[in-house]
Amino acid sequence: MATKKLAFIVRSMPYKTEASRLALTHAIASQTVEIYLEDGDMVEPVVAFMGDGVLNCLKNQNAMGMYGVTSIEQHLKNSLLLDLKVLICKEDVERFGLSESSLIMDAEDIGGETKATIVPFSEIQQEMETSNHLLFF
Amino acid sequence: MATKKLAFIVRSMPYKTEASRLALTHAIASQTVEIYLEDGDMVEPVVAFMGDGVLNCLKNQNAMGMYGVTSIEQHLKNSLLLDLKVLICKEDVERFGLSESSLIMDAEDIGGETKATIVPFSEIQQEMETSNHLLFF
Amino acid sequence: MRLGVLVSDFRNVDDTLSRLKADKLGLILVGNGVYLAAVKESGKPSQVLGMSPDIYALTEDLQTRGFSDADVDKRVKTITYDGLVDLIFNDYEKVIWI
Amino acid sequence: MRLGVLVSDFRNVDDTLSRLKADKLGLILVGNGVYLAAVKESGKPSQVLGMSPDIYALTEDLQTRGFSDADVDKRVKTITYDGLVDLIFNDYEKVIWI
Amino acid sequence: MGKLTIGCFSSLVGSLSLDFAVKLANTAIKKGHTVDFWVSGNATMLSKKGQRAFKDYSALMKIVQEMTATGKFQITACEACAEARGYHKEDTLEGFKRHSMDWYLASSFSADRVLHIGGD
Amino acid sequence: MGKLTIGCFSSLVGSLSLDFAVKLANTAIKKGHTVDFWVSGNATMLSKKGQRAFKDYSALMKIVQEMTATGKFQITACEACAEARGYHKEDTLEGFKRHSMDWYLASSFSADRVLHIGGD
Repeated sequence: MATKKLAFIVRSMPYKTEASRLALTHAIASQTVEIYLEDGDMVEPVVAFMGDGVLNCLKNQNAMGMYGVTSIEQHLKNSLLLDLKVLICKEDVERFGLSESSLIMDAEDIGGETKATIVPFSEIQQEMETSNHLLFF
Repeated sequence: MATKKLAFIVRSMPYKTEASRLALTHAIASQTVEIYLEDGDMVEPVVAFMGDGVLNCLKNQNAMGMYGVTSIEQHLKNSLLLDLKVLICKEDVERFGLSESSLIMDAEDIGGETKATIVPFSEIQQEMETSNHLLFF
Repeated sequence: MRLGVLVSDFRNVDDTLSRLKADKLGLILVGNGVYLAAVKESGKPSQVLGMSPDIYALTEDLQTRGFSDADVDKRVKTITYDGLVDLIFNDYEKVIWI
Repeated sequence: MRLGVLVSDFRNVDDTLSRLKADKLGLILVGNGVYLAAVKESGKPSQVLGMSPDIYALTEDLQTRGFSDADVDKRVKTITYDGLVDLIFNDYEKVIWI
Repeated sequence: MGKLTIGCFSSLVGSLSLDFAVKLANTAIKKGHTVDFWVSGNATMLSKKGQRAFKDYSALMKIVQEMTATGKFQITACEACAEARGYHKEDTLEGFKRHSMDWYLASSFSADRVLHIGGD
Repeated sequence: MGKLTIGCFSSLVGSLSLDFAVKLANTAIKKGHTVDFWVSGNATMLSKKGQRAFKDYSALMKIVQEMTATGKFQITACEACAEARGYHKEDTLEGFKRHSMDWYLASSFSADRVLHIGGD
């Protein structure tokens, strides 16, 4: 019986590479990983956006309407719907002059209860320290 | 009977994307393009390295020995062997503290007679102005 | 030379842009280049926006990334793909993508 | 935490590196990251080289790009793939790639 | 009406640059222009038969085939780039030609505008 | 001796990151470690059968098959990423498994070290 924590740290911008999308889809895969594990073993993901990566969290993305591709917004809401812990770096939010109201903080519209939180980088650093493995995207 | 000049401007670093390699292989393809053109029509390529792209021109690259892949050096020498005009931006060479002796300036070892030249950016700009089309890599 | 530059990235474009000279220089922000039009860093808009009087941003790429016209710097004109095709054929002799 | 960071790029790595804290921080320059060890800009070596006392560069990636040990900043130790595997298993608990 | 030659070197998924190039081509054709489209490097992924249209990924095959049907559009993949990636003649989507790189240069020769989209 | 899980997301050609990952895996195996190797995104290009080994391109198939023969190496491609690109089961190189993304997380669960190589 063990839990291993994996930190998915996103520093890439959206829509330039597949990186931020794959960070979220891989983090969500923690929901089905038990088919490979022994009873009671778990993988606990935490997702954190830092640097230019916080631009993934902007609201009102319409990649589906414009290009027929699921938006990063949709993936982020799916992550919150599945109760993943999502952190957004406060220093970078401030650097870009963004406010909570311009960011994807919840998935209420699809029935989600978990919220994203804007935290100082020091909290992201703490998550990194308590994680077993770190995956930078 | 017409000649169209194409400028292949390389601002990408080597070995991060395929861009600089493809710049050179596409420029070299000017040697065989006449099969598609009418008699007397020609494509005249000019290759110029600027910005971080000048790092493509460093001597002694051993991509073949280390990874089994043709080096950018080899492609550049092939270009000179086929008498392509190759320019390297002087301001960037100076910025990186490089000297002519550290750069691939000729293809003498494979029988080439044409040499690369280090020129101020203003000459690269002039080539761009006299080219029919510009391809940035 | 009338040169249209499609700027497709948010980082690492300033150095190239600052060197290019043209009788008429158009900067057309596409892909992640649209962040240059809509995002400030430490309160400052991108210096790219001061590099030409003719700056455009692609509406479709703005909307993909969550921006509306209201988010765009006043110096930037928004255009659609339709307008972009006209710019390429009518306003510029040569076009590049960086 | 003992953190080994594989630095694979020449640009856009400083911001992330300057924030990471670790009891032991190792910077391992690989891929185009090796340019940080061997190239100066305007006479100055990369500030990344001042970010940790433990900086390594991969010999195979230096040679691929035209550099020998003599080109490498004195603060950087060169290692081969063999040495890299040992670093990963013996010197650091967690490794990341940026 | 003019001729636009687009060269695209970006991979199928991720950057949206290939999506951009296809959408630009389609708009130009609808406005009466003709378009030559060259895919090289990782963009040869576009020429691979049998792509599954998941919502998370770009699905450009249909629009490419519609453009081909107009007679104002040609699309050609770099043969060596495709072969290196294991895409052989029989793996190629209908409507795509395969040639060596000189095809792109020849198309540029007679083009009014060339848009070369580099990148990974 | 430990277990190293490598995840690689870089495309087959160009960045040499996938070459790096394969060379690192091979070195680790030769030193007695075991390696799990996950290819996702554009790195699923590595799993495509029939790649032609030109000198201008990375040719990693042979070394992958040598590693598989040691019994200390497993390599798995992301199934959805591969399908989106038109790489079906019958297109897959021998030795490769195909699974959904949870395989990578399960492998990380029991790994001593995880090296996640992002990038295009």
